[in-house]
Amino acid sequence: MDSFIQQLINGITLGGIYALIALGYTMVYGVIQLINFAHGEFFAAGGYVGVIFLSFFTGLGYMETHPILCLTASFALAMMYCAYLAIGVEKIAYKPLRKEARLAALLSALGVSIFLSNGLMLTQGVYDKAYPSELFQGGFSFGIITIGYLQVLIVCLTGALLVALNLLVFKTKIGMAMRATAQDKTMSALVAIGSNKIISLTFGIGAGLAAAAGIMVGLYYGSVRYDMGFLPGIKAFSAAVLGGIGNITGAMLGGLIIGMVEIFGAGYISGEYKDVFAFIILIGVLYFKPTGIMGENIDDTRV
Amino acid sequence: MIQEFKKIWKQYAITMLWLLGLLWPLLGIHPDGTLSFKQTVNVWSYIFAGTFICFIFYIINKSGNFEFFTKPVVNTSQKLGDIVQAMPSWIWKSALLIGAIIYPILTGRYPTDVVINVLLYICLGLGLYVVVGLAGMLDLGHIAFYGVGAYTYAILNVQYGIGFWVCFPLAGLTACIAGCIVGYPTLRMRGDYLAIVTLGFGEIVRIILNNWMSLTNGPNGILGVKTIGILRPVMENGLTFEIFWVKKLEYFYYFALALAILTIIAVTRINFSRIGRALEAIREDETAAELMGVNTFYYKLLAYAMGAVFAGFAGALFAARMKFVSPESFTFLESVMVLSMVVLGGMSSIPGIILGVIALIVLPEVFRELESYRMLVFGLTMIIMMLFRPSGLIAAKRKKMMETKS
Amino acid sequence: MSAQPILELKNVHSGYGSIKALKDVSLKIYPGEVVAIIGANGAGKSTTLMTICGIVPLEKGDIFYNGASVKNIAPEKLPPLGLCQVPEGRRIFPRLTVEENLILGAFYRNDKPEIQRDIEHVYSLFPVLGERNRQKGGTLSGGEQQMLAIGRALMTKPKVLLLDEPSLGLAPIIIHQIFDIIADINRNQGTTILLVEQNANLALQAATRGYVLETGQITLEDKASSLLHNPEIRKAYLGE
Amino acid sequence: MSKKIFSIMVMALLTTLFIISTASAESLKIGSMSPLTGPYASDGTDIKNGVLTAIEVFEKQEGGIPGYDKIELFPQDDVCDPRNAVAAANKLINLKVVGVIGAYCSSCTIPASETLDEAKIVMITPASTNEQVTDRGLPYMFRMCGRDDDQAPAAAKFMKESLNAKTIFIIDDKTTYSQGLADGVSKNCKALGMNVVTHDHVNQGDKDFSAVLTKVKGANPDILYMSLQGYSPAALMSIQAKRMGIKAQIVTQDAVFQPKYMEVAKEAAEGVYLTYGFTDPTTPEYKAFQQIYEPKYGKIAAYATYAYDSTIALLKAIKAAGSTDPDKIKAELMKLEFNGASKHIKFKENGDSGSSYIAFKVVKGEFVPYWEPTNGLIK
Repeated sequence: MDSFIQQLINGITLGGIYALIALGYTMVYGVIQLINFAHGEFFAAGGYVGVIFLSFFTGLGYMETHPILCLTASFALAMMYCAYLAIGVEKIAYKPLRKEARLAALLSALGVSIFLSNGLMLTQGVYDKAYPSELFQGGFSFGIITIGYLQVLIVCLTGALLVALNLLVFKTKIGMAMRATAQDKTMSALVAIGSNKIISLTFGIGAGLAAAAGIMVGLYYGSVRYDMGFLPGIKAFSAAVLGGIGNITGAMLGGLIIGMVEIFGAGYISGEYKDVFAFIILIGVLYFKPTGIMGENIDDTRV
Repeated sequence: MIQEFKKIWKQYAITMLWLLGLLWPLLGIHPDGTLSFKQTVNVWSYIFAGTFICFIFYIINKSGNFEFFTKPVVNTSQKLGDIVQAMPSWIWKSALLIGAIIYPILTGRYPTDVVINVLLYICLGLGLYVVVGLAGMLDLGHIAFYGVGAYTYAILNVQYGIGFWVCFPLAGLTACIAGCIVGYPTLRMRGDYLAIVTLGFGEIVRIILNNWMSLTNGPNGILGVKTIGILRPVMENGLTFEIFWVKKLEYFYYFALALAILTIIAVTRINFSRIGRALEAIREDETAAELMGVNTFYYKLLAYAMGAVFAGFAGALFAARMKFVSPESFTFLESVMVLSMVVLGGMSSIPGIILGVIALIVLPEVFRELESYRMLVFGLTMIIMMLFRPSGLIAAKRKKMMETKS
Repeated sequence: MSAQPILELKNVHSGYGSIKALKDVSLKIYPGEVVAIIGANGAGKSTTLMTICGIVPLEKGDIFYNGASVKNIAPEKLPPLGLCQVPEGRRIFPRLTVEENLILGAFYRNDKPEIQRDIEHVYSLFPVLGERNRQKGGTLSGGEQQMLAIGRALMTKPKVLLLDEPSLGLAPIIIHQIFDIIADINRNQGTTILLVEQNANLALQAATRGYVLETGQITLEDKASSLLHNPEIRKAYLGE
Repeated sequence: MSKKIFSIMVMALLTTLFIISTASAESLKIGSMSPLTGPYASDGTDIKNGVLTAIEVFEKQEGGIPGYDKIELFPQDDVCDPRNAVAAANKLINLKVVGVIGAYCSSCTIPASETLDEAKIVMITPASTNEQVTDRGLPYMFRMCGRDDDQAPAAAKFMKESLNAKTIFIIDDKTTYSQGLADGVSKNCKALGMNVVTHDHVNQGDKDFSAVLTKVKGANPDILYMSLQGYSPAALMSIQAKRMGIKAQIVTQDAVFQPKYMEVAKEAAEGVYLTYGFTDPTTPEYKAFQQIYEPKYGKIAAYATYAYDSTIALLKAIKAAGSTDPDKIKAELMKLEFNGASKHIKFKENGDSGSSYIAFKVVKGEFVPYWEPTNGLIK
């Protein structure tokens, strides 16, 4: 029983991480229907910039005096950096292809992904980078169950971002404009919505979320690596689709389900087949509900 | 010249500044709490110099200042092209064929090896073309069928000692069955939902290959796969046959070439057949196709099965050639690469896809000299190719498919 | 009629890549008018409107709005200037509610109380929208969608309203209702209206002036009433 | 139109391929194969750096090879993918290299060596520990590192004798290397009477090991044997194990012998044991290596040393043979006996060079020799 609860906690944490990445993924998808292969790389870049700033602050000695401030600043700077990166990437590699076949942008996104991960490798070295911070390393202990502060933080952050994003998308004018751009770009222009700005904004927010996820992962696992974006990218994509791609709450749900299935699959059935279980659940769900758990049944605008 | 291209210059300048801003945090902020600019500026100036030269050439070319050079080239190629166009297509085709046949004789081992890869990937790419290009179903797990074909031959050969020519159709068959298994549950899905499910299937196949120790020997792979054996008539003491193992790369090349040509012919036939038209109808509008009496279920399944068969054949040949199979050859990235070949080629013309395959197999080889920068440049090339030829290297005549509805 | 046209097309050429949809089209629309463009399928009517709004790129010629060229202005900058289009097929945002659709019409505006007042105004024009304000746009009927599209365009406070086929696919009774409202908008708010219609009879009855567009060229321009009685027009477009 | 573009592009690309495959220079050419991109780029780069250092040291110490101006290295990227490895091998054949150092992944070394064997090119792998690498009996295949079936008994013996372990929990990450080793350890531990509680697997590229570590915690074994390819997953697992409060001693293997492991895992690495071939850092050979390597590429990692020794061995053999004839080089390699940076080198009949696995312990961020099979604890 104890180990079951521990596995449940593990599952929620891993699911939270997937959800965090999937949120950005699904936002970008929701607006321009692009499978952004490079999202995983934004995530990795976020992790790297996070560690760069954290080490920088440590080097300056601020880390001991104002740890929370430094951490917040690193988060903010990394998110800004990734937003900057993503907006530029969108302008260079995706925008000129917006009117072309959808798969053209997909291929370009793949090129960006390869380019960015190798760029990170070349600028940051082929070795893992350790997170300097010992922040939040402790945890609560109940008998043999341990809950790290970081696990709590990951879950809280994911929850908070979910709420914030839902508010942004459903309660603000910008959110409405995002949804409108997603549905009909020409018409959006006819009601004075600059779709380029909205798309840039979406990319910025999506990449910012990815950066936040990157730092969380770096803190939680203790290191970052140039190719860390690839697998979580696929998992986050799966999570986003499972939840109904374009749907923010769905992405969260999808992330949690995939995380849980992986942990329980590894914990109780077999470690090497855990991804198989995740994919079988995915296929099963999509078989009975071809548009994902929360997906709407209007798919005429897709493909 | 500067005035004319003011906009492009401006964009270029902004891009370079953006890049500088991008590089600095990665290179200029140090863990000891110091900031530096030297390294960033160094790296940046290299990039700047490189891109600037390319850019100048691009501008000069665009403004027509290279005409003294390009014009004759274009003219001659135009003339050549006209001659080619004027020739009956059999001449053109046989010229290509002769070129393909003498290629290994003219060149060395390494080009032959790379071209064998190209030929195998042509089979894969054309198989995928049936699924993606014709039927419009986004498939991110195509490499799984390749894997199934390769493992079918490897297992049958190593464990049961069955020869290549028996296993070859069996590899196609198992891949076909795998295709149907994948196809069946996915037929209800469309677009990206389909993509993720095929991705899932591809990964499931890879993970099974990696973990089913008793059958596939897991990550160790299967060693000692025999190459193709053919019966060769021997004239000594009457007419007898002996088995001749195709060990030399040059000989093997011809088998790959034959398979590729067969695939090209088969896919061309499919393309212009009833099946091809039905698949295209499904791609353009599934509902309408169904209303017109196209059995979409059957045809979509058929598309999967056919795509898988070609991949399976290619897989068997791959196993025979490597004499070794391991799950590393069948990763998700390979699937994406095959898809990229199809997309890069223009998605709906067979020569285009062949060109896409050649580009994506040969380019990483060309970039081998760059060592660690190899994949970086490759990624960049992919982006640039897409930006300059967004509808593929050879754009399709009917390019309506898969467009975003505005 | 005042001397200064509010919207003017001068020798406009445009098209989609190699297909030239408009060849040398010139139009003048004066403030307060209702101008109809009639023509057969594929004559370039919708392209004209899309070119005015900058969606279809202009190849040659120029477009003046209020005396200033709008050639190089991005499409999304035009509604704030008072130029708004209700495109063919309504194109409301199907997954947004009726109210959200209306709010988006006022996207560039920041005057909250004013927007609220305008929404109420649209609801008073089209009471059915008020009843369904929480419903998703995609679930409305064709007529309701047309009303919503017009309502949404009104939210941009247009000085010139471009209407593309407002009667398309609607029941006659709804068509009349909608044309009444169009006339009302023109009369009460002084909005200039450029109307594109296949239903020539209807359009010319509502309009003050009319243009006839054939294969991308203006072939005739006259008072609406004269066009209505022009035997050739009657033959070609009114089915006589 | 399309036909024209098509034919021109095809010709252009294929001709380029032909041109790049022919190189010319009056130098002795050797090749290396390792993943320079992709997930194993760090180990692959270590190998390349090791080879480059060896060439530099050899040219300085032995004055190069008579008849050649310089020794030129052609490093090839195999991305740890068999298809790429074979292509790289063929490219090296075309470049007419005399010998090849590589590859890293056993699944690349095996097919690449078959190809190189056809062209009779000597291949020395510094990193592929799978038995099949040399057991296939290829005449030109040599191995500088140890074998899985050498390391596994040493590890089992160490756990039994030095750590007095009774129960052991094995985790591998399903690569040729890690699984082969884990299977060997499992077998040897059983033979020595230890109880292998579970032999569980994770996947390559995983970051989150919490599920399997929860199992470890539940099982509460004496030893957690981590068989992971590379220091990176090992560091992740050590951190997570520590965080979860796992009491078991962690034992791991030579792939983790990379100073970056301690840098990433920090105090979670303290007290971890690992088996690795005995290397005496005080020998002049090691110092010569260190002097050149460390200022350029940073701290020395496991495969860099082996790559260095492989290259030195190859170059010595070529020099002794006085020609580039593969059979002569092979004969010289078999005769060769010298002290390398990593160990005393003498190739056996099957191409293996033997190994001297000992146990190291991480103490204050350093790998400290801890135990050796014959004499027990090292003082």
